[in-house]
Amino acid sequence: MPIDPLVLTFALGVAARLARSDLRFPEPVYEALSVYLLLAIGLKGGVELSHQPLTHVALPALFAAFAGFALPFILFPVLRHVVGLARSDAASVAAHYGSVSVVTFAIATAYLQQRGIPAESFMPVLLALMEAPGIIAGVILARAGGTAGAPVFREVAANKGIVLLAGGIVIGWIVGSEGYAPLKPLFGDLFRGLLALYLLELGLVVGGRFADLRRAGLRLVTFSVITPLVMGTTGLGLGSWLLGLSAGGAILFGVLLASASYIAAPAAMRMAVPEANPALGISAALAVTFPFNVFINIPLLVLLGGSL
Amino acid sequence: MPIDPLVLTFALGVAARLARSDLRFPEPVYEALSVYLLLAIGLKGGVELSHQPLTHVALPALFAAFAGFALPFILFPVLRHVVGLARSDAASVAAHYGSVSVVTFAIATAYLQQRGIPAESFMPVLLALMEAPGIIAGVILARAGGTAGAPVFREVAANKGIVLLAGGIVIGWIVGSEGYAPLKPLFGDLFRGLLALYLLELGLVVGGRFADLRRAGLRLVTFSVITPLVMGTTGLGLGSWLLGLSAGGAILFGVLLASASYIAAPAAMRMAVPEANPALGISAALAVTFPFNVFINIPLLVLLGGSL
Amino acid sequence: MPIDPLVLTFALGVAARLARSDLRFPEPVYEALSVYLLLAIGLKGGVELSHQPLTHVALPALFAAFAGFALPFILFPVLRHVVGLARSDAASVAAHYGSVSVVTFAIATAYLQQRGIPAESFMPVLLALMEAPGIIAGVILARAGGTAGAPVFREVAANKGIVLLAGGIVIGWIVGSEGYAPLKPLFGDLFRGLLALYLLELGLVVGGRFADLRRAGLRLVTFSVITPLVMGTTGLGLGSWLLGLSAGGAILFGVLLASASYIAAPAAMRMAVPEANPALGISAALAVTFPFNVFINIPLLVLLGGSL
Amino acid sequence: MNVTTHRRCQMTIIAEYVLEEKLIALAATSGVHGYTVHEVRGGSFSADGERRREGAGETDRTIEMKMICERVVAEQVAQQVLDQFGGNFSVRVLLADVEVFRPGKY
Amino acid sequence: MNVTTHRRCQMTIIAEYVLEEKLIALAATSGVHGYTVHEVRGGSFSADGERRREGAGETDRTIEMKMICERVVAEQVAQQVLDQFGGNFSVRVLLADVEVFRPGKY
Amino acid sequence: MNVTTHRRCQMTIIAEYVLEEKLIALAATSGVHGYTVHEVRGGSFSADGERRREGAGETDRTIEMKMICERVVAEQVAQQVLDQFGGNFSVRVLLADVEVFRPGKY
Ligand SMILES: Nc1ncnc2c1ncn2[C@@H]1O[C@H](COP(=O)(O)O)[C@@H](O)[C@H]1O
Ligand SMILES: Nc1ncnc2c1ncn2[C@@H]1O[C@H](COP(=O)(O)O)[C@@H](O)[C@H]1O
Ligand SMILES: Nc1ncnc2c1ncn2[C@@H]1O[C@H](COP(=O)(O)O)[C@@H](O)[C@H]1O
Ligand code: NA
Ligand code: NA
Ligand code: NA
Repeated sequence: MPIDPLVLTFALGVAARLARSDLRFPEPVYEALSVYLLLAIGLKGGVELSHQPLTHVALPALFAAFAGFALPFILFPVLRHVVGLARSDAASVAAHYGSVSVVTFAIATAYLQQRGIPAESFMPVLLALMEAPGIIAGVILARAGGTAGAPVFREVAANKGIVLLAGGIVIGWIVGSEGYAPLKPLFGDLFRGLLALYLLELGLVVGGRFADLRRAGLRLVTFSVITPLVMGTTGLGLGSWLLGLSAGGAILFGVLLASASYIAAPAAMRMAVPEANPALGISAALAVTFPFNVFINIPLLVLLGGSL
Repeated sequence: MPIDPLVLTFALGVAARLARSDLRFPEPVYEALSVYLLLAIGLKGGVELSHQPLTHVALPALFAAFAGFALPFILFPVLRHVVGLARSDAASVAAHYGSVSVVTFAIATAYLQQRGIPAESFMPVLLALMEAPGIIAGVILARAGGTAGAPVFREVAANKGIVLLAGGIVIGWIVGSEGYAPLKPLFGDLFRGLLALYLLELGLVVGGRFADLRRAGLRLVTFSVITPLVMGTTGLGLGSWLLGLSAGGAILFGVLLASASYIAAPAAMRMAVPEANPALGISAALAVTFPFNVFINIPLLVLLGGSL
Repeated sequence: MPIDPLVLTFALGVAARLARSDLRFPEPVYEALSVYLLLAIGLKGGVELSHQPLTHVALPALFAAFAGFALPFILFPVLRHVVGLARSDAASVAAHYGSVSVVTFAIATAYLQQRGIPAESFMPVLLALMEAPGIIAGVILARAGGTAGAPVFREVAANKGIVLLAGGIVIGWIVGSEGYAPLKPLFGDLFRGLLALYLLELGLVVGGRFADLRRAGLRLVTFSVITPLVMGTTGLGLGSWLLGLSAGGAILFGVLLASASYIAAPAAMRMAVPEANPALGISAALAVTFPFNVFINIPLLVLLGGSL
Repeated sequence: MNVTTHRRCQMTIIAEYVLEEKLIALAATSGVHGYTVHEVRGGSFSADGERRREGAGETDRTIEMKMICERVVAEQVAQQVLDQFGGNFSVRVLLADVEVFRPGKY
Repeated sequence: MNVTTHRRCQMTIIAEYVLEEKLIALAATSGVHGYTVHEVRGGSFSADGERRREGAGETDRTIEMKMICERVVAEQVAQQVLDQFGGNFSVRVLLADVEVFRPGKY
Repeated sequence: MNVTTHRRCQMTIIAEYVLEEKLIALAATSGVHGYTVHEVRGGSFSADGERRREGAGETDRTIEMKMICERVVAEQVAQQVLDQFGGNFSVRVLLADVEVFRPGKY
């Protein structure tokens, strides 16, 4: 089984950072790459959606949004009582795991493509629908059902990730394959290469985050490994048996549940739950769960999914 | 008639900004994209020029430069006496409309391509020749024939837009199709996709400019709609009957006359006519005329041009 | 013989700068482009390496590293006694010429490709191996065999250029042609175009450096022309007769010896030999030797190489 | 040459990026007439080690905001900023004397 | 420890980007020996609402320039800057006391 | 309103980018509790012409670093910085008075 170059550029970034290399990737280009990735995923999903009746998506979409919302309520007591975090910290970390990681999804998609495993074309829609609910659940948990405040929900809905993913889906759906054709050289053909560049930079960031892990504590690190493991297989099972997804679709649904947000959730929780320590959620999601998913969990889910 | 994705990414940017999304496009990448677009348009124009005798271009080129120079003299009295601007403000706004918008031209070209309407290959040359004259005319108007000063003209000639467009044309003309081939994957194939990204960002900027319009006043806003309407059809007519251009060429000539500069002109007028209020020209050109051209005027000119 | 567009975009950049144009290329994008170029060269080299036994590379690799290390010891006395520089300045400049310029190598490769002259696929490995030795030799020369200090060597080894080139080679070698395929649209097809953009920016930088040359003095400028001339032909001869390289390989080896580092060496020498004047090395390498190689020396070496 | 300058207070706030809009809103309603911002990176050293804010990634950005105003306004805004945000956010406030030429603007 | 420092004046100019070259030229011919610049964004609030300069687009950029020099030089340059550009451009000038260690350089 | 502020010293270092890590290390071991950095460009004019650092390219970058600390600490760090780097590197050190609100942090 060939090793994916995406995994290797990520590893190169981590290694360069740990070796204290002067390699840096300029922040504005990193930001632009994340805009590109979100839009590209949205566009492609929208184009594929335009080929089929929307009704097919309804059930999985509803369930995905519900699952993202429910997840923090399951994880919160664990974080509170087993990991031993304060209420606000537990709520914040739970929100990170309730939401999703777009880049983890992209890597899993590339992984499936490389192995020729097809998946439902509407999976990016599920991705877009799973960004917000987990974050909103986290806010509710932090406020213990108190005045959650509409502005938070508005802010979450206008967050960059959702705007680009949902905007891309709508545009792709409107213009269809024909309208997408002139955009494909950028948003299609270059996707894997630019994802590799993005992962190089993400590796540099992650390499710099490892030091935070000591402060996070062993229990949180353990949580960050076990959660994706459990949620990945749960998602795989639910995707296959409950939602009737193909093997590829079920694998991707598992990856969505297993992944933790490291862009949208940290930004939203910082404002909505300022009393939470922001380093906990992002370190767990980025320095533990992300590499764990990339190196171990995705291959594992593909293996399990193959026997469905 | 399919909706162009370029129009939709622009609309997405505007919507995101109005919804107060945190979506931002990093300034350095935006700048780099504009360098790319200018160079790409120039190169492509130059390559096409290399296939034909230069004499064909002479008449349209001369006329285009003359039209760009003459336009502010026609618009100035309107801005002064009908819109009611001060002399320097009127001169500055007139310069914006005398000069051209490269991105509007690019969108119109993409629009024609999509509909399979051919145009003269030398149109980018006209574009390059129309950037400066309108600006110079504006400076002359502001100084009322006083000491216009050579440094201003030198600065205008060395402005980024002209350097890149003209430089690209010359390089394309020298290297021809064969030399261009290895550059085509970047400067040709990616053009539409990168233009879409640029328009997303431009939408964000324009969305933030709408607030300025209140200060600009209803009369200037009206001017910014009527001018492109009148100049577009005038250009279409002149292009077709006077210059003998094909339908596509005449449409593009109309678009050039109709478009207003929002990069070169503001920068030049700020230095050359500092007493003018810089917000007027840029708001009119960017927040009114640009979207008007994109959404209404270009489709209209294509419609009219079809009946030529 | 057609003129290469790469040479022309570089010339456009120089011209724009000398004409005091406001054309600027944003620094973060320039940096990102250099990350891209290094990684792309490494990847391609690695993929090609994966097709052949590594033993073929051993001898040229060893010799290249040795040559890079030896070169400063040959140039140092010239710089010290003929050019008349102080010890630390002479050591610093010698290090620049002992190391290599990745972009010069990339231009030469494109030049060969365009003319259909094949070269050994392992040449990027030699490039990667020649970055560091010259710099280390320069440090040793500056300290006159004193306590050279391990930290300097560690820093040089973790320098961005080496991390990306070597990392790219290793990744390319692991994933092979098949794994490289999805990355090729970015790292292969766009290479020439992005190199052209990079050269536009480099031209702007070089244009701004010409003023430094007056301070550098005529002798150093002369050195910066004669050294690449002598080293280029020497490298061509050694590559062909000693290493048994093909004409293309020998030309590239000549280019490697002839080129001077303007990224890795200046950064490393600034820290390792702070008493040296940093403007000397970089001005010589960037404002004289780089354009000399691009415009004159590479065509010359190709001409000579053709008669091998 | 003899120019007249007017004493004002320069308040510098170093804070997390997410506070930018809130700080501007607070200032605008407290009698400050303008602000200037730029992005910075930074760090602080404490007993339990070093903490850095490198600015990579959304949540790790830091801004430095400068407001020129009357001393009494600055003190009031500073107090409010620290009361509202000092507990849960990284935020530092500094005051310094400056002289301006056009006093009506501050 | 006992170090000697020397009093100088730090002039800060917040201005539109397009003025950068002109300000440098003016300073160079007025006895200032150096300058430091960085890009900022900013805004001001007035009776008729808020005005922001976000730095997006060429004409919307703002710079902050710092010059350390003798007080008398600073006052003179400040006056010239405001006379020449204060009318038509967004430009703010601030003075503050600083101490330097190598007085010959300023 | 009556707030209490505490006098501290603001040390500003304008230096070549390559010194950043070394300056941080020096400060961390000398009793400074934090620092803030941003990138700048700049230049200086001298008898033999103008020299600019535009920030294009690795070796041409300049940073401005700010450290708030006790006066005596600042003087000591400033002296060390100039002793260690003043000879071979472009480096400028400035001191100025500032007031802070939470003195325990500096
Ligand atoms: N002593 C100091 N001098 C200058 N800047 C500081 C100092 N301490 C903290 N900072 C800045 O304030 C930010 C927040 O620090 P903290 O509140 O310790 O998280 C840091 O990232 C620095 O940019
Ligand atoms: N009171 C203030 N404090 C700090 N910066 C200011 C202040 N007022 C204006 N500025 C800055 O000066 C720029 C120009 O302001 P204005 O002259 O009002 O257009 C603004 O964009 C801000 O960056
Ligand atoms: N008088 C000055 N005022 C403000 N900044 C200065 C001054 N002189 C030098 N600088 C800054 O210090 C840097 C190094 O100057 P130099 O030590 O002359 O190479 C310059 O690039 C400027 O950013
Ligand atoms: Na999840
Ligand atoms: Na026009
Ligand atoms: Na060399």
